[in-house]
Amino acid sequence: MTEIPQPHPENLTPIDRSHMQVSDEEAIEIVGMNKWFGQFHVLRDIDLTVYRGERIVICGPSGSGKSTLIRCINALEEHQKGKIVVDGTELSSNLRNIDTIRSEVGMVFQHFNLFPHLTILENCTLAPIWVRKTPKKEAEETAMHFLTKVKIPEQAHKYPGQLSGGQQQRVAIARSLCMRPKIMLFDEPTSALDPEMIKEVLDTMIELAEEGMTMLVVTHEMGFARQVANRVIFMDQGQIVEQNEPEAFFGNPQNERTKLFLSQILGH
Amino acid sequence: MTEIPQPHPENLTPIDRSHMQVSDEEAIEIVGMNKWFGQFHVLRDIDLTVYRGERIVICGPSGSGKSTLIRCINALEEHQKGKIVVDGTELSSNLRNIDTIRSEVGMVFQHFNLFPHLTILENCTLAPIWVRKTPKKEAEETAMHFLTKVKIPEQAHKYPGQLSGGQQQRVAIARSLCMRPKIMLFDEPTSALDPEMIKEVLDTMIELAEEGMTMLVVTHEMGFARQVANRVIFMDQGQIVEQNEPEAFFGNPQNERTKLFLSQILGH
Amino acid sequence: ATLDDVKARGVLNCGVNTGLVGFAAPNAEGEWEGFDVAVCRAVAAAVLGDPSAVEFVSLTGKTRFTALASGEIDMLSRNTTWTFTRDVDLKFEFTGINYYDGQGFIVPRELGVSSATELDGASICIQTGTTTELNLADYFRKNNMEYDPVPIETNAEALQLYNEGSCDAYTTDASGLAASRATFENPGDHVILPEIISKEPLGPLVRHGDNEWGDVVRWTLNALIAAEELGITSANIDELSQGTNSPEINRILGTEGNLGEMLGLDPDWAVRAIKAGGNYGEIFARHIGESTPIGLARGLNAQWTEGGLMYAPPFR
Amino acid sequence: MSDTHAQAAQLAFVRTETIPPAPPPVAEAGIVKWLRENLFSSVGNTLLTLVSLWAIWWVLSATMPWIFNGVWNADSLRECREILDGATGACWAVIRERWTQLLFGVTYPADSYWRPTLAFVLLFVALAPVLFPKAPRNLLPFTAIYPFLAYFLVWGGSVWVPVMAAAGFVVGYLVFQRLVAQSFAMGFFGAIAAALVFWSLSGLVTPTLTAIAPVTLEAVPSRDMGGFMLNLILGTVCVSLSLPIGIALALGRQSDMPIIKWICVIFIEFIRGVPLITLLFVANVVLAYFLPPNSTFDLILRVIIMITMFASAYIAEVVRGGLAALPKGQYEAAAALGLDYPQAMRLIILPQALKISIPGIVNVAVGLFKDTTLVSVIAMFDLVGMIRGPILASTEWNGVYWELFGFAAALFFVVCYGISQYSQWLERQLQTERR
Amino acid sequence: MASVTDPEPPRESFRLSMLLNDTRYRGYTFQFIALLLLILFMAYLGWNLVRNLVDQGQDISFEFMGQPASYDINQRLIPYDSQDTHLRAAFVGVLNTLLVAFLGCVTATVLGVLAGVLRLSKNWLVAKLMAFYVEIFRNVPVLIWILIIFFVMTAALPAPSAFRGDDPDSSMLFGAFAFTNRGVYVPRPIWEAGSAIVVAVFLASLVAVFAYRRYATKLLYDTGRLLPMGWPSLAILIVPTLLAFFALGQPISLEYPELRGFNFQDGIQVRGSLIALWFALAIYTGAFIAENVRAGIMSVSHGQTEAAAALGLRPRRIMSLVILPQALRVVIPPVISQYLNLTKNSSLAIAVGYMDVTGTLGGITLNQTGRAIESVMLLMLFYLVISLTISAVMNLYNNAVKLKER
Ligand SMILES: Nc1ncnc2c1ncn2[C@@H]1O[C@H](COP(=O)(O)OP(=O)(O)OP(=O)(O)O)[C@@H](O)[C@H]1O
Ligand SMILES: Nc1ncnc2c1ncn2[C@@H]1O[C@H](COP(=O)(O)OP(=O)(O)OP(=O)(O)O)[C@@H](O)[C@H]1O
Ligand SMILES: [Mg+2]
Ligand SMILES: [Mg+2]
Repeated sequence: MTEIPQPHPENLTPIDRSHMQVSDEEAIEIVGMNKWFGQFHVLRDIDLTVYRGERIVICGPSGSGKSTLIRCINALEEHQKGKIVVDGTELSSNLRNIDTIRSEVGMVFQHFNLFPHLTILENCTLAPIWVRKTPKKEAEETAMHFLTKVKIPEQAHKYPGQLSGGQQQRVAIARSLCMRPKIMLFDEPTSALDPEMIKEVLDTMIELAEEGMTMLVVTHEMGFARQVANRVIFMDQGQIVEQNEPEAFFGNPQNERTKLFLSQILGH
Repeated sequence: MTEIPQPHPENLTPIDRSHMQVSDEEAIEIVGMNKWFGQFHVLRDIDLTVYRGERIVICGPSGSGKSTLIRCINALEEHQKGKIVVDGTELSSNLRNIDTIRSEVGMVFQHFNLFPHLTILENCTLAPIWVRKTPKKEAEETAMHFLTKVKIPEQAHKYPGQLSGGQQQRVAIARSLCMRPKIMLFDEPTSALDPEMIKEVLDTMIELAEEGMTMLVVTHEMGFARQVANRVIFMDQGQIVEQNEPEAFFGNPQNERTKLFLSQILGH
Repeated sequence: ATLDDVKARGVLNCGVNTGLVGFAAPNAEGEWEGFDVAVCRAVAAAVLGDPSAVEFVSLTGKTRFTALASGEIDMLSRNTTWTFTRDVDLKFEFTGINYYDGQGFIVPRELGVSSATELDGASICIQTGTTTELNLADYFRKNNMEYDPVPIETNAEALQLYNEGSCDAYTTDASGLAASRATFENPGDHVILPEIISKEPLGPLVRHGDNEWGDVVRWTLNALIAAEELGITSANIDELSQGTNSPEINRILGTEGNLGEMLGLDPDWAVRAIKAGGNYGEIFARHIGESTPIGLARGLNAQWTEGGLMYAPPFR
Repeated sequence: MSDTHAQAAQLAFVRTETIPPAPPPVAEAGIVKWLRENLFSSVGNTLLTLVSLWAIWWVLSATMPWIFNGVWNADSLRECREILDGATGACWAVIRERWTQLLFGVTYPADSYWRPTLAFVLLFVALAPVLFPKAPRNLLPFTAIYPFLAYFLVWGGSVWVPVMAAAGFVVGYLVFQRLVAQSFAMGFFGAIAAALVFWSLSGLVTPTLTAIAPVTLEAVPSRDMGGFMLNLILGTVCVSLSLPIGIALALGRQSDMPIIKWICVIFIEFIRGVPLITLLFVANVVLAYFLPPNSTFDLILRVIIMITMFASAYIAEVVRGGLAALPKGQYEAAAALGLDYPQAMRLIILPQALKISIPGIVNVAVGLFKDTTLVSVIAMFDLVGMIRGPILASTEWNGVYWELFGFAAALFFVVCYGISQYSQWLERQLQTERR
Repeated sequence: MASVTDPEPPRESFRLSMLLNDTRYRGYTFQFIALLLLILFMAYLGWNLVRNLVDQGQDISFEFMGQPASYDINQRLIPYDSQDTHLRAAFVGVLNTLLVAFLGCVTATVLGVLAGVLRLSKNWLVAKLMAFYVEIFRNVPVLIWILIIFFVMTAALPAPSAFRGDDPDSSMLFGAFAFTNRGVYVPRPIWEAGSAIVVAVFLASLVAVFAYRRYATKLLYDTGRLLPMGWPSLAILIVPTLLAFFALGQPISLEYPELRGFNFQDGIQVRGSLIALWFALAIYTGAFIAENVRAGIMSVSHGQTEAAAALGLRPRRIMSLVILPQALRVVIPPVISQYLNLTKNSSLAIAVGYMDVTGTLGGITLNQTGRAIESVMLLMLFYLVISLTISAVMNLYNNAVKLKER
């Protein structure tokens, strides 16, 4: 039971790490951050600095606060104590700051959350037009560019309901990219997908990583973590329990809880 | 693509095969069975003999008739042609025969189908009390016995809605066992579960297998099949296309469709 | 002031019954006609010069007073009984009486009842929301009799119940009884009992406190009554309004004196009012008189000179 | 273990050729089978069938001769009875004679009947793009114009009044477009202010315009609306007015600002807690006290105000259901993309929530449409009021109940059943879409 | 997981500019504006009211409620005559409202459940017939139904005079029930000495039925033996009461209605207006309840039936142990709001002259006193109290039966 099985990255597309350089500018800085849901202490004293260009994978058992952490970063949840600085802007309850941060940070959800009443193209141009005030024409060109990038330009005029899960998730990624964010957050982007479709989404994310995007990814896809991440963070009970680079993390986890978790997740 | 990846059973609890002997008494005998839904021919000329103590895994693409096959066995669906004999009783539209067969055969569904308005304990004692006319006290003892076996005795007084999916599925297994069936049917028992919970349910099923229960399991968990089954059946378009013992089935599938299916299912 | 409002608007808003044949009901063409309606038209003719410049607002017993109080209508001409509380407490001003009525009963002849005192224990249909309900309660209480009131919303439905035998008697103002009997299949099968159990002086009313407008309505009605007394009819009015040797006629018709000016109207006001539908007697005869299906005798409503109570104050 | 292998190996099996699908075995087919399965499958069922057959026969035998033996040509009930001469039969003549009154009331000018009729027909054209997802989109501008057109047709008067009213909306919209970029609140209130200014100014020019280009229809005051037309007017006007109010109330009730939430909750629960008839009493006898002295709101307007309040409370509840049915992820995705609250509501949440709510809204509309008959209780001459008032009070037709109420019931049934069938169709449509 | 002793989240100091920009304070700004607008609007209405009242020389006062009503009410559940106050008249009306609402709800439930279940019947004809009933009644205004039923009754049933004479046109059913167009006259029970015992026995056997059923269940639980339920229950309910009744010399007798004077006397009169209102409301609301019942039964997923069947339960037991308990949770809340609708619709009593609270307080009292604001206010208050009570009950029920979730 203590011997940890290894993730198998071999099935993912081989990766070119040449662009994936980490600068020493800080993209996100979290200091002593705490969050409560009512009386329930979800996040405890989180300290985390993400540098530009980093690809961070966050894992941990269900309920450990992974989602809450990344949702705090773009103010979908409010934190109560500590400091979060995103791209130089400190997150406070000031609306202006929140707006600034949200337009720098893209987010991809587990359940895609595409807008079902809009076409794929409209999904992608909505925010650029209304938030960035981009002219429609330009917004559509950008959208087509990113849709091409995620390999579904031909679906632009369909509705989300007509696409498969994997395609929908790729649209969701494209939609975020259309806002030209500096940082991308992913909250279990593949866990609502059928096994056949996971790969196409991971491939898209890998491509993104190769281009040097700063990424925070909550995922249980350990193959992906191993291949792409330059840091893996393990959370449990609202705390960052262990962080390390993937080789070390998978090869030689330090914490008991990490070991237990890895053995379960890489199990069946 | 033609090289078939292998299922990895190593993560499942190691198994003691000592009890798992197959006798040569017939538990189920299906001969030339056919079934139609309206004009649609779902099951075509099914011939299958299951011996007491056998663990059979049925797999196949979606819509191939797996569910329908096992639902025919306990008369949840009526077949129109051919013969099904369960534990010596032939399935006919005679109500008494149906009753006899249903009390010999337990069934576990994909979506648990626990009764949400009853506690776990009441779920387990309902049928023994009203069908088997077991005194309540005795029924509760039996129920606690099986709940202990599936490792959730402490949840006995909660309601299904308060349990996790894995726990609910284990309750569903316990509920079936409380009727002391001779044969258990499983229809994709783990496919509605989150990854972390699959293992706990599979472990329960393995334990059952070790005790020598006759089991028919529709599942895509190939690790489980490899470890537990003594026969794997592949269905497609309402027919049994291939059956073999797991080693041979996975190692050297004969039929093209089987190969294709296995490569997809064991993919990423 | 209401008078100015009406002139400015060019239309008189007049509240009438929702449908009581002879008094106020739309005919098959959808035009309102009837005894109460004629008063409205006379006022409209006097003030606006056009008897058809009236917007009729049909009102139930319940809504009539609020409609008047709130200014939705300028005057109410809807067989409304002049009572102390309505005048004093509800703050309205009755501007005269155009019909002296009293509450009576109608019963089928086959019942063999000839007096209201024999109605002990009867079911009595009654249109709810009127003073009749109170009179009925008082009458039976006074005579120590039991009865079973069957209240119903509209006159038509009350009659239906009465005709089907759901009640033994129907009570309402005697004028209404006569009007209703006229619509029966066999009017002769029904008797109106001799007892009149209440005084029901009916007349138009306006809001309290606007005396100028009250005067206009009051004297328009009086002009109609006086016209009958003085023999002014729609037939001879054109001729008479050239001038006569009767000073009072001249004063009414505006050829002498300045009564119209005092009212805030022009001298011809009464001429137009009378031309609109004739004098009081003509109006009565056309809508509810003996030659109509309703067939009411003048009775109390005859001129004082003929033994009735119609007595217009002098125009001077 | 070895024996397991041995046995399984024995059973090893590969199918090389596929069995083609075959038709199902022929059970006894046709009508006999259907009858047996659906009507006479057991003793109890047979009994039920027989009882039902008897009930159907009983009802039909009582009504059919009456209906089909009816008299169509007569001038009064008496004449009907003479013609029938003791036989059972309806006196349909009343419907023939009072047909226009039943539909348009007593006082609507007869030579203008085509106007409300045309407005009614156009209503379907206007509603089509809203109600049928597949209807041509380019009808939408017509939908926007329709309210003004319908007003002009039904009420008449100078065409410039509705034109100016519409222009006010256009001005408001243009201002909104201009200002919304800065902030929604600014756009919203700016638009309202602009429209108000425009309307007050247009009040001055309308008479001039009318004098220059006198495009007018005979003006008909609201008081002259009656009959089934009044029911339809009240129904459509109140439902359409109550939609925006209902949506605002629903959003207010969902809000996390306690005061706003409680204002909405109290309003909604108060309105839903009292019968419509008491609200009509309010319109009838109380509302006047709360309006500035001497303001003469006519009754139909007061009734529209109260019914609109009534309907908006119910619609608010329906829309709230629609809002609640949206997954939280939609709100979050909108927020994560940087949309602010008004944008998220307008672009993402409401379009979806309203779509889900359409069947519910249609149900409210049907209920409300039926409830418009209640205005007869406060002496308005809607269809029921016409019957109970002028027609039954008339000498000729006093006593014709069945025919008139039967006619009214049939009219309402056709409309309401039609609408509810539509709503069910839509619900099915939405269900398949969601899948 | 998290210990409760963790420090509370800290607070930050307040700056004025936060009123518009800060997510935490923006809300207060909006609410303040909303409240201000509301207060202004209310003040405007109030000011108009005051001015109107002053202009018309009126006031608001509830004194009139203490004055004699001076009208009669034909159906009184408590003693009342025309000298009693308006308040008492209103109260008579309230009781009449509650009476018709109660009768209506009971009947509507019976009709609705029957129609709802039958609509799911496998019998095609019955299912179609019930669908027909539901559609016809749902889609025509209840006011029209009330009027139709009322006029049907007055037109179709004989007047009491038809019962008169040696060879009457109509006669009473069993000599005990008279169906007339004034209503239905039924015998009135007369309670003599000893009747209390019979009633007591009856109540006791009611309790006994429940006891028996409990015992039967317990026996099943203890020993696995299942006693029959239906016939024994019925027997326990009826037999002791009958025995007591005859043993005590028939202490309860019936007073039959009898035609004397203009009307039937004695007995109990169920007025035509009550019957019309009652049936119209019941049939109309029943159609809605039928839909709720149908939806409730269909809401229980097919998987539940299958799971129960797979456990070997028979169809009847599946219905009573698995489907019904779950369907009821779904059915009862909408049915309760149908009750609420029925109660509110009972205010249409006025159309047939049934003297409910809308007919007394909101009708004659309002008319005779002209106190519109006060009367309508009291009327609304009454209905509001009723509906708040019903919703409170519904919430209690919902909370009680809510399925336990995580
Ligand atoms: N809105 C909320 N209100 C109260 N508690 C919440 C809320 N959202 C999450 N929680 C609780 O906070 C804890 C952390 O939740 P979170 O969703 O961040 O976990 P997670 O690590 O993402 O889990 P998973 O892998 O299941 O997504 C959980 O115990 C959850 O129940
Ligand atoms: N009640 C039914 N009526 C008509 N067709 C049905 C019914 N149930 C199943 N079918 C059809 O029968 C075929 C076989 O269904 P079945 O559920 O047995 O497939 P399966 O192999 O279990 O698929 P899955 O892996 O998706 O569960 C499918 O095409 C399905 O659409
Ligand atoms: Mg999460
Ligand atoms: Mg299946």
